[in-house]
Amino acid sequence: GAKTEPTATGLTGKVVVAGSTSVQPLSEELASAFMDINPDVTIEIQGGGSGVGIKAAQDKIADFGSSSRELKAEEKATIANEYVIAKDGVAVVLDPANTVTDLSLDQIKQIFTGKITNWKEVGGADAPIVVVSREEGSGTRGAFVEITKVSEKDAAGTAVDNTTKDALVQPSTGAVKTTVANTPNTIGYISIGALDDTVKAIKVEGIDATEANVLAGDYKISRPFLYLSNTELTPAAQAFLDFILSAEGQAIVAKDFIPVQ
Amino acid sequence: MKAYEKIVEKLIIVCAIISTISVVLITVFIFRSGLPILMNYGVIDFIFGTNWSPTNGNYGILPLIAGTLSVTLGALIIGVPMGIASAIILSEILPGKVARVFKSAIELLAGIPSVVYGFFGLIVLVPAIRTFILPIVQLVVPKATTTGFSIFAGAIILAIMILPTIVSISENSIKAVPREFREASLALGANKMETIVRVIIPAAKSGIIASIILGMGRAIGETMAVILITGNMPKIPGGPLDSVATLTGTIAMEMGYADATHQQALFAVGIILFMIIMLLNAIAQISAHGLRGNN
Amino acid sequence: MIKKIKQGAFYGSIGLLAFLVMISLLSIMGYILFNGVGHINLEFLTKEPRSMGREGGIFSVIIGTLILTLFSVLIATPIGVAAAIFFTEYSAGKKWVGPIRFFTEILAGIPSIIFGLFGFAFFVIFLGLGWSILSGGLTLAIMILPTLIRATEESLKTVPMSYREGSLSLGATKLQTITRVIIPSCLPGILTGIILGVGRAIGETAAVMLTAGSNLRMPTSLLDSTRTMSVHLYTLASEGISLEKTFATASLLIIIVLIINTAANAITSKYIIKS
Amino acid sequence: MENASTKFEIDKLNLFYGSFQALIDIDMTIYTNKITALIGPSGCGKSTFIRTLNRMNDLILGVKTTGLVKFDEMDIYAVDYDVINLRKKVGMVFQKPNPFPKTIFENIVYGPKVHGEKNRDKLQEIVEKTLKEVALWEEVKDRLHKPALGLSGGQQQRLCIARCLAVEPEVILMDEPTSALDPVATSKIESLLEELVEKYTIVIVTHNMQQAGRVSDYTSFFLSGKVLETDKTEIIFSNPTNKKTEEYITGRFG
Amino acid sequence: MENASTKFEIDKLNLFYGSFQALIDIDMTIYTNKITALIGPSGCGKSTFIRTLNRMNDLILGVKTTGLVKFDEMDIYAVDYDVINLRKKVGMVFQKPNPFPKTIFENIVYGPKVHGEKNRDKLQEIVEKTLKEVALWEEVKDRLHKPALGLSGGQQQRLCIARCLAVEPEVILMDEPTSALDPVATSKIESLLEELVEKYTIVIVTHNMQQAGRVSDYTSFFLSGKVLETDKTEIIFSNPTNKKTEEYITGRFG
Ligand SMILES: Nc1ncnc2c1ncn2[C@@H]1O[C@H](COP(=O)(O)OP(=O)(O)OP(=O)(O)O)[C@@H](O)[C@H]1O
Ligand SMILES: Nc1ncnc2c1ncn2[C@@H]1O[C@H](COP(=O)(O)OP(=O)(O)OP(=O)(O)O)[C@@H](O)[C@H]1O
Ligand SMILES: [Mg+2]
Ligand SMILES: [Mg+2]
Repeated sequence: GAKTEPTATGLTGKVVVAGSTSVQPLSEELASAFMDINPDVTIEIQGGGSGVGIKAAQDKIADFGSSSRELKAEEKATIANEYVIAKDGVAVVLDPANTVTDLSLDQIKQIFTGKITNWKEVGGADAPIVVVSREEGSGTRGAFVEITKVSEKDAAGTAVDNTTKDALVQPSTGAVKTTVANTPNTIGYISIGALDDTVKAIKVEGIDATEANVLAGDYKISRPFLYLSNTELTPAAQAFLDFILSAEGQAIVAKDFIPVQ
Repeated sequence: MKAYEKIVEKLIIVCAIISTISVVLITVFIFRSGLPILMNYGVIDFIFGTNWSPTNGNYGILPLIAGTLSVTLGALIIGVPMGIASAIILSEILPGKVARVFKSAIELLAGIPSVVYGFFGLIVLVPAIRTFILPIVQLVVPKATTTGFSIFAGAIILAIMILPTIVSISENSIKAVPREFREASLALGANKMETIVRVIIPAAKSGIIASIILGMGRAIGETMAVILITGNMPKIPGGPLDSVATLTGTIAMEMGYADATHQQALFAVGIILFMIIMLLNAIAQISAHGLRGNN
Repeated sequence: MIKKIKQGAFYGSIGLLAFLVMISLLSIMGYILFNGVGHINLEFLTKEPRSMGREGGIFSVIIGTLILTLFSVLIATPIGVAAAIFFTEYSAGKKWVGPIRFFTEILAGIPSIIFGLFGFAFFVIFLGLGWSILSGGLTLAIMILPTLIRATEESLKTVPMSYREGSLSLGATKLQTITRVIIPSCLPGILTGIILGVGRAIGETAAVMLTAGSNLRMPTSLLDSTRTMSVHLYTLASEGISLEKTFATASLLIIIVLIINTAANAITSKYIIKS
Repeated sequence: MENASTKFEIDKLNLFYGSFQALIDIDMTIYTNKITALIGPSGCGKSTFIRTLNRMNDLILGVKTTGLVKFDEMDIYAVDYDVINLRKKVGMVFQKPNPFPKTIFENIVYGPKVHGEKNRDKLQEIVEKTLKEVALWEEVKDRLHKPALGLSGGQQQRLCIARCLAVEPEVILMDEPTSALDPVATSKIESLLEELVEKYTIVIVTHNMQQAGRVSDYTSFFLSGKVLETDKTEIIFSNPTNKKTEEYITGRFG
Repeated sequence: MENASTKFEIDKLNLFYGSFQALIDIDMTIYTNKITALIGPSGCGKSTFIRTLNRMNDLILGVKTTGLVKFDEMDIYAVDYDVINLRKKVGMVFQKPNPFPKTIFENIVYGPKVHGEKNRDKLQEIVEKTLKEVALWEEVKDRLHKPALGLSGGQQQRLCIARCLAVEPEVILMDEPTSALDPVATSKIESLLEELVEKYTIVIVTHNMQQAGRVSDYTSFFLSGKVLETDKTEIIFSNPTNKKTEEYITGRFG
């Protein structure tokens, strides 16, 4: 434990982390473990969304802004430092009654772009498919549509998200999970960390959606959790970042998400 | 004494100015943040465009406008009669003690966070629409389908959410109608119903209308509950069982992750929302004045 | 005869509508309390959250909620009531009051996230107050102002002219008339505004998260960030952390609102002489 | 007294506002097509009594009534008694003028409309007729569609009388109907009473002894919640049985 | 007329409710320590006029006043005139009784409290004294802390008079103060007026010619917004200049 962190003791100060609500629970766990070792450091975790995280980093009102989506090119230009602290696998989920157990990336693409609209076309019962997606801008959606090619570059080279207009849209992991769990014939996608038996996670290209498979690179759909900073890190902030990236920090990450080292 | 009064009166003015300034500040804030994209993208394209997909650079909000109007209208159709009926029952019919309990219970609804309404709608109401309402509708329109995520679901939940506003404010103004008016009406042989409908409600009209306008504001502005149950499908709806996305829901849902241009677009949605509420208020005021002529 | 039928239909329909209100009320309350009350225990009330709120209690969150709500209502009530008084008593009939009232009403329909973003840009960043009870409270205060102003204005309007005349003719100043005759006779309306305002403030998530933040620890000053119960249960529910704790938090919130409302009603009815 | 038929028969009527007894063991008969005047010092219960005759006191919380009030032989406090019909037949003009916050026109047609009259011409006719009866027509004929609350005190009161007449009741209860009126209007109302009494039964509360003496057929003297004496007006004014009555009446002036 | 000093001097006063002119070119003098009665038919502008004397019409939207009203030599419509002080010195009793929705006690001490009186014993004393003056003490002494709105109409009016007296004004404006009162109470109020006039200046609107004749020193006759005649009361009643005045007064009864 604490011995791997020689610089931490005697540290004081306050570190503010603000932004993505998806990263927030993880940050909170990391912070409380860190504060157990460094009782004189206060770490404040704020939500608000990735947009707020990016803005907080840009305007230097937080030590770290957090984001659960990749930065756009123009955003990258305004942020000095970007740290990937964890990865989050994205599982494709169906309502538990569905008999389908495996889909290829292409089938998923056809479903989410509205080309396939009935479960019987992919080996299930004869029932219309109800697509559940996340809101525009969501990191989970960003990662999902990119890897499944639901989003493709057009002739001009800009990515176009072709998610069907007939998709139900839910604004959070919890909402997608509850929707899929309670609505027959649905398909959606949520963070692997949030999986439980109310929904059924399927294999993609024959690979189970597990943290191990993401880590091994076999399961493809994942997104990064980012810490962003535009300032010279304070000693306390630096120590917190070091702690997160240390073996001990990554062990905490591994409880629900995918470590980066 | 005099000096003290002057100071307090100045303070009152200061308070009025503060509230006016906050109103102005927010208005300016919304317009400053949203106007640039509205101008660049074109007001007409923005308002009448039917494709909302900001990540692809399409900012047509007609479907969102349709969604907001249909859900709000639905909420008012359901909520206003319920609210006014409750206000009447509370102030004119139920005995004092029972009325107080009923009223406190309704006021309690105001303090429940909207996420809770949202999850209630998501887990109870949406499946109920799918399993109970849909079969009934199918008796008439056999081809009807719905996932339950619908205008109807949104309208019901919003109707419940605006009840406290409508009930409490209406009830206060009904109660404030002087007893002389009731007596005069009853003494002419009018029954209680006629007295309520022809004398009390018209006399309390200003308060009732204010309550409806505030309730409408709440319905339009409500987000967390709506985004969980209307399906957020930016398509122009064909019926009350279709999914819709609303202006406010879209703002709330997408703002958290939005990048700079997307955020601007969401503020532009805010501007349009501003206009729509202005329009609806004007309609409400005008219809109220129209009524006055007839009474 | 026709009258009897009409009247029957009238009472029948308003009765039915009110019954529907009861049903909705009971089903929502019942749903939340049924799922939540069982999980409220001493630990939940007195311990700090652990493991993202999946375990432990919500003590700091309860305190944060109370402080933030109290703060915002304490700011908004005097301003709102004073503004309403100004609009109805001091500038009745003035042309420019109309537009202000109009804008105020529009603000009632602006989604709270916009208030949140405004508060974030203005209080948190521009004024440098950071994520704090101060930023959050001020933002919420602005948000509940419209309701408060309108409810107060409506009840001011119902005060009969003869009360004002009676007071002024005794040589009372306008202010004395307002504080000693008008306000006491429209306390119920003001109270309604406050109760609706408290409800909105206590149930708000988006605006609070952006301005008061969502820090889990116990706040020690107005400049500290805090997490309210609504924000907490939003996080629990939307990140799918713990449904149990979500319901427990929601139930507790209802109980707290009930206590606040009852207390407010009791206090005002003490000050009103019924005729 | 026996030569007139009876409209109201009141027997051992008691009325309490909470624990305060405002009427004590009232016995009284009110005769058809006669004017009965109620006199007595302020606070003695005249308004309270007159309001029991159309059950207007039902509206006040905490009022308890015992005893018998018979209207056309029927006990109006019986459980299944049709109060609406009673009030239609027993009109009332209140002590404080109480026009509705509506136009002058709407105030008068309120009653007829409630009782089913829809014909616009008929309503117009009613308005004109009743306003003339109360001598208000000339003053308001150009502003029939203006708010009634913009009228002067006396005008409001006359409007309220007109509003009552518009329903064509059998009995008219009047609680100091002329106290807000000037002599000219008062004399018009008084002559109106003389006309009305041909068709209607009238009960009038008045502080004006001359008025009671002038217009009424019977007079009741109230004191502290009791009726001390009821008799033909001539008798009450010339030869009262009760000493208190005499004192009150001779304490008069003018 | 010259032997009394002047309290109010009114010169070419005009008053409009919106576009309706309710007062036309009123000239009048009101003398100190005298009772001036205003008479005239309903709707002629008496209430409107009396309300200009303490600027109570300021409260009504759309009222426009022109001309001069001087109180103690000062133009009360001047921009910097202290209206509060005016109203403190010029008390008013309204046509419809308007007690506050407070207790009887609180109604009376309202004025004194507003003007800074805090001493409980003093306030108690004021309540008792003024209630006795208006002959209400006996009726309400056991319920001083009950709501004033539970009083009868006449009781409410006497309470309002007491409330006005409690402020000890210089002038008392009374708009038909006794129309809701019975003869006994009226005669008490009238004797009260006789006492008060030693210290106060009184302006009273009344429909009761006898009352005007009995109590007032001067009488003004209003008709359709104009003052037709003002003079010593004896003269107005015995030998009016204007034919209309004579008609109105002789049209009296009782
Ligand atoms: N607020 C108002 N708006 C418009 N007109 C008004 C208003 N108040 C009074 N009037 C009109 O002004 C005229 C004078 O009214 P005022 O109340 O002064 O009469 P008055 O002499 O006191 O009558 P009364 O003896 O019936 O009380 C009347 O025609 C009345 O209708
Ligand atoms: N709502 C009420 N609650 C309690 N007491 C009341 C109520 N109304 C009237 N009283 C009391 O009952 C008594 C009789 O009142 P009522 O109004 O019948 O008198 P009145 O004879 O009409 O007097 P006035 O001539 O002054 O109108 C009075 O003592 C009065 O204070
Ligand atoms: Mg009475
Ligand atoms: Mg008058």
